[in-house]
Amino acid sequence: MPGWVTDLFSNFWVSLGGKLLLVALMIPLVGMIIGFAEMKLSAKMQSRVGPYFAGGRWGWAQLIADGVKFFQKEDLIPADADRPVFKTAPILVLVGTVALFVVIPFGPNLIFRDLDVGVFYALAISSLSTIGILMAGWSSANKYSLMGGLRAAGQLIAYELPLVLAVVGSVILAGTMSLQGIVEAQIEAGYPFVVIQFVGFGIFMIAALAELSRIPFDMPIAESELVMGYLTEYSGFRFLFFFLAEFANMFTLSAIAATLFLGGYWLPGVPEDVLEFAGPIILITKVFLLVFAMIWFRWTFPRFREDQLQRIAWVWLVPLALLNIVVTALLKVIL
Amino acid sequence: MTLDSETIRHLSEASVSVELQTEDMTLNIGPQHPSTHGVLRLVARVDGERCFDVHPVIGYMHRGYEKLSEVRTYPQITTIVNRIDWVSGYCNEIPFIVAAEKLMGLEVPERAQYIRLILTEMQRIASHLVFMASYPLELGAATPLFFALRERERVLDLLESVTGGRFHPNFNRIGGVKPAYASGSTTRKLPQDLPAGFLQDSRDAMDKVREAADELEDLVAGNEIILARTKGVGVLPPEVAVAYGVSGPNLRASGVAFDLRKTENYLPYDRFDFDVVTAENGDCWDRWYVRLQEIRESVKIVQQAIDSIPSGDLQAKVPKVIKVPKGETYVRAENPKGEMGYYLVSDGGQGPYRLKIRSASFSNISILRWILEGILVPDIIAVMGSLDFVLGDVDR
Amino acid sequence: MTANGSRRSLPGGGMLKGLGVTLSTMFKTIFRPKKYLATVNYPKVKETPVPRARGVIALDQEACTVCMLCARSCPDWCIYIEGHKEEIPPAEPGGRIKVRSKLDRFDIDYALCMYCGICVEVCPFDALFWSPEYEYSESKMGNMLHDMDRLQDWLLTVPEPPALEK
Amino acid sequence: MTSSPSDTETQESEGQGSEPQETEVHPLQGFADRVAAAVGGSAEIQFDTVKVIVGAEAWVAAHQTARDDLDLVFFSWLSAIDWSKEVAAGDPLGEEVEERIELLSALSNVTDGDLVILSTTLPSQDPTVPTLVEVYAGADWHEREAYEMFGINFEGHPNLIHLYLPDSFIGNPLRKSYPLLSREVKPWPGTVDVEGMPSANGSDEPTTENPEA
Repeated sequence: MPGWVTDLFSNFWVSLGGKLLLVALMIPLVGMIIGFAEMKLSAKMQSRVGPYFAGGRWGWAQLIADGVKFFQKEDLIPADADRPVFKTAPILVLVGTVALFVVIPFGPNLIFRDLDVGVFYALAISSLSTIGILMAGWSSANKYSLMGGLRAAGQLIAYELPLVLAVVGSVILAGTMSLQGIVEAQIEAGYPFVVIQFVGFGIFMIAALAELSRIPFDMPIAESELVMGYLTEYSGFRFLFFFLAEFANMFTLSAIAATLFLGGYWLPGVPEDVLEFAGPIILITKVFLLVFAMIWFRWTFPRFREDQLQRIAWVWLVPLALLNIVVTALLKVIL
Repeated sequence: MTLDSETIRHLSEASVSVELQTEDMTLNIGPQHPSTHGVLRLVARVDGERCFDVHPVIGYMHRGYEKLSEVRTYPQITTIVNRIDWVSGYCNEIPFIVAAEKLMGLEVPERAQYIRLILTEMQRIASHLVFMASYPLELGAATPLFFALRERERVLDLLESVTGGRFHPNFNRIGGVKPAYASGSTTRKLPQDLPAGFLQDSRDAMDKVREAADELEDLVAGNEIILARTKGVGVLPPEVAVAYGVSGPNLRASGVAFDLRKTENYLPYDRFDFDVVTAENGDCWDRWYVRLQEIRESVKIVQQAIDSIPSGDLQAKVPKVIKVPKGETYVRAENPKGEMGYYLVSDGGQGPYRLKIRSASFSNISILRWILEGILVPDIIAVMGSLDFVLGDVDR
Repeated sequence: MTANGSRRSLPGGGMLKGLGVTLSTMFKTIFRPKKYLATVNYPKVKETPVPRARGVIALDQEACTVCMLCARSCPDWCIYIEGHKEEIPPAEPGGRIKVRSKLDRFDIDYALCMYCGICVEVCPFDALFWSPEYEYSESKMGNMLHDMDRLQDWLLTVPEPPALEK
Repeated sequence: MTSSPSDTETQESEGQGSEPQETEVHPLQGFADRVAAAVGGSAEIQFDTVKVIVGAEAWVAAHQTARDDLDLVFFSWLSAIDWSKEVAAGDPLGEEVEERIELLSALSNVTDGDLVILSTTLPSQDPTVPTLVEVYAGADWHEREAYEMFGINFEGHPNLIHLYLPDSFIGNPLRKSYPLLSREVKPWPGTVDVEGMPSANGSDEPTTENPEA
């Protein structure tokens, strides 16, 4: 690294600006890549071709075209909508997603801010988007979005608990809440925590699916019942915020799952110094594996009714997570 | 104010005894809604997710067929009649044509009857495949839609190769079947028959449809989430079904083995062996499963019909301007949606004096008010989807 | 699996089978598209319609004797015909002057037409034919009214009657 | 006209269409007589369709016995025919017929699919008949349709409002006296006439008058 660059970055404000710029660039990029992957993979799963014409041979520019389309769409706000709430709802949802990027360790020292309460911060921030969704549901002055918003509130809060409890297992094993610390604990323990924490990993993935309200936990945006749930009245770039937030959220939650359970930017055989450069690539492949699983689930399963959904959360996931914590704690004490 | 133990106890009891005052919201599952199969409007009184009573409003698609048919000639009616239940276009024409032929005392040649039977069963497969596509979509699974529609393309291509049309074949004439060629001096002498290779293509298509049925069964039938969403939902007891006149797969799913193909003689069904599929408890899952089995039965019928199709000409001797002698008759047939019948009153003119069209979906959804009492909103969509109705059939 | 397919061996069995189906379809479509890909990319790759497909009605003006049968029997009243009578000079001098009716206007309004084929069937002079052509959509509905010459051009696309089953 | 059961009891196959003047007994004759006797009406068989004519006052009772004693539990449909001389749309009747509304209802059993059509005659000025909703729950919508299309008043019907037509619609469309409005707006394209069809092929001359006027 040339000299003037390091002391340029050492100045706090410039590095903050750079990091913000980087995150602001990553969100649309990641959202588009995952969105495009979903379109193409779902098409293949249904023996179709998928987007083909945008951008020449195999339609890579489809999502850029979508983005432009959404931007030039008329930004409609329903007449008797609650205007301020209607306008800030998408921003809140996007902030909930962007804030998650801060704690994800892409490499040994490639992290925006290594908080020592990393995990706690991540889960708290991700529940911010729940408020955004509820605001969207309430403010659209449309019966269907109101029902969608209330369903989202019930679902996201019900699945917040298993999400948090599932994480406690690997926090006990690592002994620290900072994500960087958890990855180092896995490096030094020699195996990714999923080997012991497979129950926690399963619960975390199911709860993550519910947080994203993706099929099979699709009640808030149940296309066949509530037209588009809380998104019914949104159009133009506000819908784009929700659209990107969903895909970016898929990335961040999978990144956190990979960091907590699959050993983040580390692979068992990789030596220390190579991690400096190979780290982000390893993490991104793990994330794409998890994202592929989410896409795969989405195009195979129908959706639960919300009373079944709540029963799964309260009757199955929460007790299972508690049991997992007890067992991990016992193992930690005995070993 | 500090909460002493007295008020706390009172509050806890109060919250138990006080019934939460919520007035219910009238939700318009309106004429324009993703899963009402057309322009049906349900005015539902909903408290939270539970809906108290549902008042279906129909008539948005009423085209007045019965009045139209009083000013049409018989060939013109066969072309508008297949637009009643547009998902199974070909099957709508059969009872009307058989009724007219019965009044005229016409003997339809064997080959024409076999071709009619093959095309009816193919149309039944296509109609059930549309159900196989749209019902899982209502429950949220998008992939079965593409599997079912991909197979339906095969069947529709076969239909188009014979009749020229995919949805509205217009291949039936009074007295037999005939492709739409001009009747001038040269084209009249052209021999008219099935296109070359049709029988072989149908055999291959039927094998592929059978494979697709198994694939759909793997993808949808065993899926625990679908079982959770459909088992025991929207149970229709046989006596209520029969009182409302529900017919077809919905009735057979409630355990009543009543199939018009076995009792009526509008087409030579008695020459083929197929069994009437029934199920026990008449819930959404059984209605789905009865239709899947019926696809397999239809495949069996088509294969038997193809192997034993006689040769011969396609149409009986019919005058150019058709006048049906005076008389009244009611002919009913097993449409993919249920019993479709025509009460034809003719007065010897070029068109009928009165034509009563009994369509299956009209009675099938007259039970909506009874069956949708007090269930959750997502179940309304699941139950309505399982009845498999088409709004053209309801509103005529 | 039981008669109505409820219970499986293990509780998640049904879902795993479903996942298996989607995954295998994905690999089949990616690696053997010719066999499993169901859709084509329309403007570049076009599927040819079957010869008997009823795409558009073609008119042979010479054969038409303006007998108005098609216009009368059309359920949608979407055929508008006008013609006049014309004397044709006899072939050799002194022969009889033949009176023949000529078409002035023969429009089919495809916005109204329901492709039922009654006009083609009822024409006693082989003037109307079906052609499987389907790419004539218009931006304005007014252009759906095809006039005489356009119907004449469709005549070139009318296929030979297909070979028949034995 | 009741087809008198002649003495020769030859059983012919169910499927064979038969004219009423056949000497053999129609296979459905037994069924028709049984229904007529139970319901107290006269049976007639026309082109394989059993029709039992019942008095208007015994309408509900007939359905009650049909459902309970004769196991005709399947309520297929209910509709009406407006027999009248002057006809606003479509070709008029051949010979004289007395002005009346014939109410029809089709019932069948779910075992071997025998179907009977009960029919009764009502005056064409404000026809009224008691409702069948207590006997067959399915009659609810059919009666509403007959009410709005023919103007038949069904006493005791839970909510006798329009089914298909908007509430503000006046008139009963399926009555013969109701004209088809769309026909007045657009002239029939067949009226432009150049020359009569040369009757070369011998089949009757296609009349220049509109077969659908």
